[in-house]
Amino acid sequence: MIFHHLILRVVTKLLVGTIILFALYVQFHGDFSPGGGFQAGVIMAVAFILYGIVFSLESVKKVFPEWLVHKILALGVLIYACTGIATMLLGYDFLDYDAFAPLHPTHGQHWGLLAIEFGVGVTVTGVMVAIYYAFAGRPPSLPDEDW
Amino acid sequence: MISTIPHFVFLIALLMLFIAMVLVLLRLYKGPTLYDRVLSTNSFGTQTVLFIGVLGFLCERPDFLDIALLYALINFVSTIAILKFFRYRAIGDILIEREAKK
Amino acid sequence: MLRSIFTAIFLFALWYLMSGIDKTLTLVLGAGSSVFAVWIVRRMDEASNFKCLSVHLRPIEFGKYIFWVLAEIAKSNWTVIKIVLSPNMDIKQKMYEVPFTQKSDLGQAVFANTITLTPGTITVEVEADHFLVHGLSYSFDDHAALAEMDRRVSKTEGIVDL
Amino acid sequence: MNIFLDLLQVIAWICIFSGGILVIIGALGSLRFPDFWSRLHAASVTDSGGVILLLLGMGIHSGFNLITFKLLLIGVFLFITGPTSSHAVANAAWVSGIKPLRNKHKKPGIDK
Repeated sequence: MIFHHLILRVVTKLLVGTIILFALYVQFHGDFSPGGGFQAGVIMAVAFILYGIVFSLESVKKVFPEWLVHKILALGVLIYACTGIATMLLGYDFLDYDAFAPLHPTHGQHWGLLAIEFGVGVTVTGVMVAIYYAFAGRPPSLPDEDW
Repeated sequence: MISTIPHFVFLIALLMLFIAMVLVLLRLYKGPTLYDRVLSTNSFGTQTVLFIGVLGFLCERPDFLDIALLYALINFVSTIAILKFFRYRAIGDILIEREAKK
Repeated sequence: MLRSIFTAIFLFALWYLMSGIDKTLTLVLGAGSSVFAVWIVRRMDEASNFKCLSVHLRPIEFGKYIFWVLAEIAKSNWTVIKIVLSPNMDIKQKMYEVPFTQKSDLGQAVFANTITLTPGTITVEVEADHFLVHGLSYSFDDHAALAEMDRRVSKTEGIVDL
Repeated sequence: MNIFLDLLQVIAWICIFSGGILVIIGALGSLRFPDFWSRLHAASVTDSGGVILLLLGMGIHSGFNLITFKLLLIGVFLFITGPTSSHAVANAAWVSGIKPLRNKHKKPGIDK
């Protein structure tokens, strides 16, 4: 049954790695070019969604299990909050990034933004994949091989 | 003098892409079948990618190319997703008819 | 294993060419990202029933093939443009079967995508040993042209096996 | 040297201009053609010729640097995904039973 959707499957296999790399590129270049956590999370989720659409929902659930999605969703918020609390523990205001490098405020801003954006990206990935699972997990009216 | 010509050329290219987008939208409005509409949505997306690229050159902000790449990606995935979704819906309708016969 | 290393190097080169920033932090993040991407791709390969994509391509032959395809695209674009602009559009549509001789999945996908990329012909369905192709202005020469393309794609398949 | 650079610029403008014309022709074809299967071919003019010429023109205009590489990346990406999505549309239409028009003088419509 491979040949029915051969082109889609080969192209997906070729593209998925590049899409994940592009997501991480947008994630970590938020301060040089347009982008940041929100876009990066959506692109990362798109890689999994494309894989789930072209292959089956079970195989994407093997790659990115459902319990992990819910854990990751909370982990992002935790990273965000912990960054803020870390700045407070260092004696500054909540989310005052100067705390990370008091001598070089620019560097401090850079590190703080990187951490915050990472938290946002992780949460958005989790939310998008969770929405996809919730929609696609309804009982199918057709086996996945027949479409 | 010569530095204003690129500006002009990019402006004309934007205008052409805009006309093409309007023509494709007309097909999207008229298209008799669902697949005509999906096709015109897809080529509208390709034209939007080119539009964003040219706009980035016109504004002298090549960062727009990242957004163009992102748009091309989303366009591809959404086309595949729409096709799969409508395939399911058609089957769902048949199931509903079967249940109605019972 | 060799395949994973090559993929990681390729992805890191892509990262560097996209960002163009030489700072240590960015390069370290890039290396980490490419390793992460390779890890996810390997997991995906293991999870699906369609196993690893085998890559059999000769780079130099493939480069020559790309230039040949660009010339073909120019020619067939001209044909389709003439049909679009002529007042009575002279369309002779036909569905016909095109046999393929490629052995790997990637080669077949390259051939099918090249058929679709040249305006005037579109791959509609992939069967076990042939493609179903829809032609816009069908003439008997199309079979010979597509057989030529098939021969050239088969030539790009080769010994490089990752 | 200077004349050579100016010549390159002129080539870039010609490429962008003709790429725009090709995109318009593709859109016009998808508006004029009688049925779904012929419209697929008109859309593929935009996907191949228009994309090549516009990206080539922009690449020559920017000179050789990282922007050119990004344009090349967009070109390769569109070259992989464009044919794939039009194949997917054609395949879905074929499976759902839309057949090509046999006679070109027939009214356009769906043969079920």
